[in-house]
Amino acid sequence: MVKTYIFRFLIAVLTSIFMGLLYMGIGRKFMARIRRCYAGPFYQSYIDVIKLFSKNSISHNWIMDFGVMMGFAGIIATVVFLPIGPFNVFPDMKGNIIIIMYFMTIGYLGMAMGVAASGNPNATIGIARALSLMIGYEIPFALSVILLIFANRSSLLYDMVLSQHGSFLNWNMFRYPFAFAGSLIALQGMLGEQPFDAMIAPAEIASGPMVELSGKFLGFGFLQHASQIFLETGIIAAMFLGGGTILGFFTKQLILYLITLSIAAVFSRYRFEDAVKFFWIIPTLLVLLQLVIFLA
Amino acid sequence: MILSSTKELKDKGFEQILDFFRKKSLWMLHYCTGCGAVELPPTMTSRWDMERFGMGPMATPRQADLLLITGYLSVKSLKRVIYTYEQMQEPKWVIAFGSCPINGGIYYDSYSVINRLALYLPVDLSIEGCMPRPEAIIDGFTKLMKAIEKGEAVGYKKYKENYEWYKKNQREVLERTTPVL
Amino acid sequence: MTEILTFLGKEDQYEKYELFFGPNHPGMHGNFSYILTVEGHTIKKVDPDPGLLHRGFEKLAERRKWMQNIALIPRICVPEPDINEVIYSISVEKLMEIEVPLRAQYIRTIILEMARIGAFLFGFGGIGGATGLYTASYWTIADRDYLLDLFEWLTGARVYHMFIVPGGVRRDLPSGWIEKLSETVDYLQKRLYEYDRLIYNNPLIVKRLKGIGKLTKEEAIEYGITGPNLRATGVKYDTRKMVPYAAYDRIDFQIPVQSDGDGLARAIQRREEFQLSLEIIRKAIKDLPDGQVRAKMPNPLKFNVPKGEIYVKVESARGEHAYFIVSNGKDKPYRMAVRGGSYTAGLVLAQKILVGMRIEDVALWMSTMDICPPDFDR
Amino acid sequence: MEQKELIEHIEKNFKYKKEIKVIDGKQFTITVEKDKVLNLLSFLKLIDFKQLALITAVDWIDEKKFEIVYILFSYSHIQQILVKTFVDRDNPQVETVKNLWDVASMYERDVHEFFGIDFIGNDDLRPLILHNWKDLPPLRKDFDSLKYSNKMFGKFKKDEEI
Repeated sequence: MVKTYIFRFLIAVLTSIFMGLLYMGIGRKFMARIRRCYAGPFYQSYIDVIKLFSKNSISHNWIMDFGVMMGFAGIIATVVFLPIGPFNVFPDMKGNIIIIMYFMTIGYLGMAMGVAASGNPNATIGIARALSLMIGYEIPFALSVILLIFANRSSLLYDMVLSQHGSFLNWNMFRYPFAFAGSLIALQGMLGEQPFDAMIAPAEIASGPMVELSGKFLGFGFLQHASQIFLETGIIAAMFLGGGTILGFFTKQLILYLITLSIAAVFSRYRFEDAVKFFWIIPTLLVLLQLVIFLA
Repeated sequence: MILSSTKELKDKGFEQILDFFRKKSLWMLHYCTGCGAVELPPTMTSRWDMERFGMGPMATPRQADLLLITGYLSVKSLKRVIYTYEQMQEPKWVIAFGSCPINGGIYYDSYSVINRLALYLPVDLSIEGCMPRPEAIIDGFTKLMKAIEKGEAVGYKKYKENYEWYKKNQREVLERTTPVL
Repeated sequence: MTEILTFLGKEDQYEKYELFFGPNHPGMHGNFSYILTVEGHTIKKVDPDPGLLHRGFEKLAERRKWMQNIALIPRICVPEPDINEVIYSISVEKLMEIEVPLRAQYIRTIILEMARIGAFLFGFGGIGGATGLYTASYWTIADRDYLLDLFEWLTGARVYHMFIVPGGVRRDLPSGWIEKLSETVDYLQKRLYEYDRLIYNNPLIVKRLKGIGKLTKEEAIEYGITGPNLRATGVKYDTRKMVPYAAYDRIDFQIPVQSDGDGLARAIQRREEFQLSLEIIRKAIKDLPDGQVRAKMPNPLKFNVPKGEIYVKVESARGEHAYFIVSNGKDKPYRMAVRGGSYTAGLVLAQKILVGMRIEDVALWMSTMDICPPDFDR
Repeated sequence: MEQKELIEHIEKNFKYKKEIKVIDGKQFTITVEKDKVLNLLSFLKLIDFKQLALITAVDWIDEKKFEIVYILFSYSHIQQILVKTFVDRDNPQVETVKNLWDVASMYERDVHEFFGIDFIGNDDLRPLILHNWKDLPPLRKDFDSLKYSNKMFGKFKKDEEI
């Protein structure tokens, strides 16, 4: 029994990393076409990760080791609760969205701990921005989660997916369009793409949290980002696009990711407090409006 | 621990496989040390698109594999470049642009520009031209990739082995206490 | 809330730290460094640390003959090298009292405006890079290459052309070049509307640029700010119009001005001047006269320049680029001092205006002011 | 004002000993004693020469003098004035003008570094551009750049290299 769970767990984690890196590669090609060039092959991200793990890396102290690992582990642990299409690591748990939301922050907190230990002011500023941005996008996201919990009378992602079965018009995307729009904006922030990339901002704080990460640490950062893309697009796909079969689920994720990127390609970055303000006004109001419509 | 260095991966065959991945994903440091840097944006962006080779600019020395000395180096820059080089993680490579890092180039008689970079840092490859055209830069990068694949680009090992010699040369320029003339 | 935090943080010394903005910082333009003392996100003190690009041009020029210097001086300013050649040539011509053929003057004008457009395109890309709109930098820098191709056709080099020499220009225009140039100008005009949509009408860029580094007319003049940055504050002065050189006195054009003097005004001013440069090229092509392209000059390796001194300035994309040249009648310049366009903006104004600004605006401020470190490092 | 009127105005209102020379239609030089520089510059600033474009120096080694040049520009007269003064080469000292223009402090720091000229009253003359400089200021005429470069950075010898 335990063995099966471990096996299923590994499958989920590896899928998330594999697919996340694939999305990144495809995303880079996609971005490049907007910028009128070609970029590398779609498997470039895999090469990058292997290279990063083959490099020497410097660790400032054990907290940095631990923090980076914890950041990665936090995201992995969240992936476990995500229903990947029909596949669930723990079939009985059915992806409680409250747990997912809670675990998702652990990734950031771990990263915060790790990079704060590196002692570089740029990293500290970067992680402070990341955490404040998180407060920003969590509000519209949490509100739309609450909306869906109300609507389905269940906090399980699995139930939410089930309720959208049948025609695609049953998808929450069409049932609750304003909430979907709000969540899409929140997704932009979760993925840290422009206009909400104030935490990375190379021209301001030299890539922020990653500034002191080298070799394997950066490799873990890369993997974390890959899993994060998989996880966050996955959550939205399950919440609003009706999950679906494995392939359908992956396609939906990719489409969500590409929408994010095409917005990112033509916008510059917000200052982080402007970004937080924006999150608290536009997407929050959108979701609230939906909530009012739903309750009325 | 998982995070220990690659030192235990002594196996030659394994190292060769890794070299394949390293050459396919060279990340350069986004640091313009001299005027050759003006040809880097065209190389990076749409027209020459160096990302096709898996290369990209990186924000900090910690993340980079490749240090580009784009043209001449003033003494003041040399100090920063050495710091930067030592912050980078192995394996790492240095590419020198143009004639200035070889013998001073047009600045051979300048009081502020070093004449030969190889005395202070191990240079893996020099690209000709003042300044090198984007084609030449990309050609240089592909040559470096070949050298990495063959295991010939070992400047960072040379630096470690002859650390004292390099440090002596660096100190002579940077920490002089008496007038030169 | 802020008041409470300020009160609590009043005695707190841990909050202050030093941030090395550059030299290898992705937001830094070129090789230059500000040592910022930062409190939280706000800058408290700025200490510029130039010299990383110092090559000692002023000394090297004294060691080379008048004609040899043509190879040296374009390297002072990398994004727009032709202005150096033209200042130097004008100085030598004025000291030697040489009359430059009209066709050469027009060709100089075209070259200067092309270089100016190239520098502006770099500048647009810089704004994109500083705000995270990388698409803008990809597009503008690729478009700049069309100009570089023309330069290559004309002079054989992409960046350092060494085309403008004392007495005129090095050679006449090759056949077909002018037609290609008009095509490129039309293309750039079309692209400019695209940039409008991407950059200047982009609400987020406008939001970011608005209010950054606001300057008044008086401050700008006091601090020696010149060029587009000065015109963005409302001073209607353009060296090309007021103290004309090359063929600018024969070409009719209007000087665009803005009034706000902040980052947005500077960016829009640059966009307007891009448009102006395209127009000047069009007019210059239309009026281009026939004739010689080079006045008769003595043997280039032997000629001496009569005693005298002169301060020549031209309008570059970053402001007034100027040389102060002293000749003692020998075959080498006795003294050549360079005044780069962004000298005062990068070294002096920065110390004043960056204080109180936030770290995320430093790179943006630098790209709206078009600060170019070789200007003050020389 | 046109150049001619301007020169007349300066002749009339600035009483100290001076020498005015016209270079071309848009610029002219005024040479004064070194202790009158500050007076002249503040006078010129009053008649709208608001921009201090550059402070630089020339080393006249044969006459054992440094020439200090202040380059001013007026946006209303469209005229460039080169204010010049000579100081003794053995004891090069001149009063600072940083109280008139903020930008002057940086120019003076620059000139101090490259010529070794002291600006009395400017307390911020830290090295600006050069790194760890121990020799003569480099822009003096008796400083040999090539000799310095060869000795400091070494002629390229192939066999020395590793």
